[in-house]
Amino acid sequence: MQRIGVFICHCGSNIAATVDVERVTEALAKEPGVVYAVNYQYMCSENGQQLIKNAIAEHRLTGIVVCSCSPRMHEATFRKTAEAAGLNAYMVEIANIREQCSWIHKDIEEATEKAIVLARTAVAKILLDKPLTAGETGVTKRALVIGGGIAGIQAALDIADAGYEVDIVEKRPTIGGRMAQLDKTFPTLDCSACILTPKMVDCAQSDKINIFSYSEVEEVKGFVGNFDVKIRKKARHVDETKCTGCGVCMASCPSKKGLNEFNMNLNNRPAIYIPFAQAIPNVAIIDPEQCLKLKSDKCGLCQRKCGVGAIDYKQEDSFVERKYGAIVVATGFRPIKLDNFNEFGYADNKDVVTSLELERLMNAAGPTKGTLLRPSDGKHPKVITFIQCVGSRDVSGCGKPYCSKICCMYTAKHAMLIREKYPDTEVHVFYIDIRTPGKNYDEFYRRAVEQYGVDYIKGMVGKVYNENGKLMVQGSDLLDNKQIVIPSDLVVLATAIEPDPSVRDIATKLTISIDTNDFLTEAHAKLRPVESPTAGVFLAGVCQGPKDVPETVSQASACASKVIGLLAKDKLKGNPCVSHVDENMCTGCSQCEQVCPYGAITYIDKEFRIGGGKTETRRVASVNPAVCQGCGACTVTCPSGAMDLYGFSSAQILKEVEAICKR
Amino acid sequence: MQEITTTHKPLIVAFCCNWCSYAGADLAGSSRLSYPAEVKIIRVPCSCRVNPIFVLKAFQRGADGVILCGCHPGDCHYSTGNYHTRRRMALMFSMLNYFGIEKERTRIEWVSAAEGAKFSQVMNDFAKTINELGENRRLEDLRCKK
Amino acid sequence: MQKIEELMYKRASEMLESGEVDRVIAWKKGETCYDVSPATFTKDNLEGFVYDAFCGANLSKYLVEESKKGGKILVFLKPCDTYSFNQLLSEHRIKRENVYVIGIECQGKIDANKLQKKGIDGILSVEEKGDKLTVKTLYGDKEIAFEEALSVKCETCKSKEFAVSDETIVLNEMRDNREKRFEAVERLEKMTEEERYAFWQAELSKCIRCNACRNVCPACTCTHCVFDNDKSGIAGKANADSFEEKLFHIIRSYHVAGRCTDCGECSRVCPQNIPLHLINRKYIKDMNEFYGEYQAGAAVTALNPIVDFTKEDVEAATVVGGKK
Amino acid sequence: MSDIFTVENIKRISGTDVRKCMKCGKCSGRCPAFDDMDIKPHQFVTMLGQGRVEELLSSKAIFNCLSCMACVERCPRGVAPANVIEAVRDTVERMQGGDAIKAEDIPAIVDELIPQQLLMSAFRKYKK
Repeated sequence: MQRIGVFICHCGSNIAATVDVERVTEALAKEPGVVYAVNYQYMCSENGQQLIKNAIAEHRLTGIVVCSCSPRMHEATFRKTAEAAGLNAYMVEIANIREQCSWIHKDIEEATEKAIVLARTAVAKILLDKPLTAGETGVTKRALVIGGGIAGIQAALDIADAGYEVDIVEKRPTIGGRMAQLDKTFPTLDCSACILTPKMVDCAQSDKINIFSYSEVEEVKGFVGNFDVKIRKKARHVDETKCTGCGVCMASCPSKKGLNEFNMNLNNRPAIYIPFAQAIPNVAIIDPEQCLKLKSDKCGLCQRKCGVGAIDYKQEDSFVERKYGAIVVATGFRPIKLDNFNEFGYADNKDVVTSLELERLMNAAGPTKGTLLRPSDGKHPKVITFIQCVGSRDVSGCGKPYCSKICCMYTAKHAMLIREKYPDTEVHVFYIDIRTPGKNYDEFYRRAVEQYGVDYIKGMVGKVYNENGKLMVQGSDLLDNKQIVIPSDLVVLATAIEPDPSVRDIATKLTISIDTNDFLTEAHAKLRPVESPTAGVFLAGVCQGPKDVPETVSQASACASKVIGLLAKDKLKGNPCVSHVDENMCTGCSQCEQVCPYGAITYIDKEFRIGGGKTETRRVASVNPAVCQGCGACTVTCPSGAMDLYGFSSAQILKEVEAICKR
Repeated sequence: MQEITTTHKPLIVAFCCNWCSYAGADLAGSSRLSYPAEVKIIRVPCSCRVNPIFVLKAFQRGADGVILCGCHPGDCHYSTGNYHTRRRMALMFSMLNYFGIEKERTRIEWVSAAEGAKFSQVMNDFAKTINELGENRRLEDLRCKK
Repeated sequence: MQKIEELMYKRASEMLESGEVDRVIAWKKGETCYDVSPATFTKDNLEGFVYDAFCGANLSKYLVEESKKGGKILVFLKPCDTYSFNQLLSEHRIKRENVYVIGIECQGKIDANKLQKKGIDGILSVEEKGDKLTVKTLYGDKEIAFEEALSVKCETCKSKEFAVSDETIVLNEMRDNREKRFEAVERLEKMTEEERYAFWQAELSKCIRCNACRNVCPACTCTHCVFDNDKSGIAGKANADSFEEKLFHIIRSYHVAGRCTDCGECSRVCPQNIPLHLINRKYIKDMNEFYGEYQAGAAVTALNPIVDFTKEDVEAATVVGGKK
Repeated sequence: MSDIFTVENIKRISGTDVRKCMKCGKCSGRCPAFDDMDIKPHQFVTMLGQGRVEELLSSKAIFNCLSCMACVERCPRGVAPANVIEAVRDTVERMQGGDAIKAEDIPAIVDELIPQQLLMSAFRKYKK
């Protein structure tokens, strides 16, 4: 039998002026289950709380109802009071008779009656309350970073710096990501490699960081603090532990037709290669599509030349299984495909290039060794036209509806660099709007115009066509209200960026959500921008939304601090108001699994006794209380009512409804 | 049967999600924005915790109107809860109306924690509507009206 | 149909004989020709195996219990039954590998009550001849348009395609009449609230709470139904008040919403002839209109609209109204 | 002024939402008849948005537009400048009198494949 105490607060005159607290006390004392009812000036005060504690002891109360202000205000206070008096913290219910009663009603009669109903409702609920204990789980003190671009590198370095182990999983043969492909970075024009490669080296040298290059996440199980991840190490046909990165194999390889992905396919590389000079790990890899040995069992030159015997043609994919406490997703981006934009002639003209291709064309380690030569004939372009917003801000279905954010700045950078290096070059930029918020960003763009004489034209290009070897760029000059044609030697498209397509698969494996543009959704757009809705999974870089290098680094460091905060805990205390399943009623239909936003529900085959000494194996739902956040979506989805929520059980809510409706 | 006279006092059950609408109701209170006392609030963690059974139960026990309040779509504390609510209740309310239950007796409103004024206005408006409709006779359980 | 029955019998006995399957779920003759019931047959006993115009029962639900017993089962499914089968698969209620499905021709099934209402009594047997139905009775042969004898669930037919099958036995093109599917629901929607209330009040007051609709429904496969569970707060064995008639049917239909394939078994078995399918069909119509066309059971992997959502979903106020 | 000359009517005929325009000028950048037009395609959209119907109705450009639909095809925002021009042209034509070709004369196959706006434009140009 429950023994309930009811404590009615005057809140000075806040409640007592409109609610006849004496009448409420009298009425509640008569409620079934209530053994004690009292009113007091300020229940939340030291004396008030002592009054509650004494009453709990004296009347052997099993639960307390406090009629006071909103539970959002003092529920936590009274839970602590109850706990201090030896009650379970969850044997406390609050009747909100201030915000939702005394403050909004003027008539004493009306307010008093309502206060009695609200108090009765709370009593009805508490009679079905059960003591709850928040579950505790341990934390694996290791983090996983998915993606080895600047976001992943920064997050890993920061986490390692705090003393925790970090694994980076990178699907390409080297870490470095998109930033490694850039020539210079705005707004300071630092050489990208000069600032990135030291960080890459730091990763390689840190005894806390472990890099799984050319690897992918195969499977993720578990939950915050306790993720079980299976990593697929793809066969690179080179033993990572033996290869010294000397490059002899590359020189000896007779197959040289592979497209150099690092240089945006602008030149070729051998079938065995190291992506670029500063690659981490500095280990060769064999492209099975190009390797003569792997394709037709002929050749085998590299194996013979390799001094350390690192080449292994028979190598197969292998798997590593590790435990992690937290996961950072930093899968990055790629430029969109331009198939829907025939008007810019990208497919038909070699001299129409994307901005990322231009980065390689201008880079000293690129296909032209840093001299700006156009791809078609290797000549210096004299007139270069940039087109901005190619595929960005496009709601027609051809491109992306969002602004890619980085294009205005990198186009200004490209224009500036070209004018500086080749002052005889004419540079035009077609723009719709110039968007340069950020420290020193607008100044940077203005420098391109004022100091370097870049010709910015307000308007969009309608088409690019080839006429006698010249690329004719036809577009609007809206300020002049003219249609103009600029005969150009090179056309650069500021191509929209999109999340790397691998993000879809990762999102599914981690049960985190993606928006209509495939960007990962943060837990709260304003207040939890680096957390995913799934506890223990964090987001860094462009996988969450378009951003430039400094922003990416900030977000990565923010992620790292969140991860460190999590890994620093020995135990994670959960919210005890979570879902639970009555296995006898569960039919295993999977509907609850489909509505759960956290992936907290899984299915297990379990044996049940069915009488007569027999058993049967049934598929039943199983809730992970460490992952469940207690929204209750599953409870309504479940047709048999097998799912219920602690603290807000169906029976309790039905009792509340009955109490409210009792006339 | 004895005709129930005009002394009938209407009753409205409001299910409010803890994170937005319940906080909105608190704000209405601290801003002293009144609404009729016949509105009684039940706190639920999320609007998606509200089972259609609860709605029917309220009517059975004598409620004259039931209103669900949740975070605005897109703002759900649990990210997707209110999207489920929106579907479930659109179908449920449509079904109740198909059974001939007055469509004005059920309502969903999205009220944020900052919209105290909206909360009060919604409740005033809903209470007015229910008052005009009068007693719920189509989903009543006479045993509960003794 | 005679021919189809022969082919079905042949396949059933072949597969039992060869040991490919251990049991067969099909229809069995009763005392009268229209008293056909679902039954499990084994190798030694195929007596009473029948397939004719009275075989309306949807056999897919029987697999839930039958497949627990182990062994492989052959089941005969009419096109509309295959959707229920698929839906049960997606809910993990049946193990696909334990079942061999033969899809069989269906020209619509008939209702003996309808014949009797037309004054045709003492029915001995029926024979389908195209659009006509010849009924042999104690009082001589009677002929009637096939359509007039159609059971309520077959008056509108959602599909003549097999959503799933391992093989099919189909000899003739199957008649299709899916256009009229939502006509009756629309008629109700066009009524005023008062009229609709009166309609359902009259229909549901007939409900004797026999639970036949629930027990036959392939979507109602809960181990313990909420209406039998005292803890649910809505348990009840009888309709003590007219409220409970509505509660039962509103909640039952809500619980199968998105999973109901519109097989019409509920209305077929209702001893009080309540048009229960019109409740389920309202949900289907609403879901189609609000969230796009969806047929439960058409694909095993599809997400049922009631567990799915989009950020742009319509508001209840827009589709139901109610705000003044 | 009667109803058919209102901004709303022209918007309705064009079936395009001029507020979606982000003023990039791609339509005019692509237009093959640009040089002959006194009011340019992008201006049609902007001016309609501003309600400057008088100027549009008296423009000569409505008869220079070839209805090649390039602007419609390339607009990144799903705005249809050619439809706006056609709507203005249509309004002007309605002020002047009846058509010589009847809608019934169009073969069914043409009706299916060709954009409605283009058909309408052909009515204007090849009548008389």
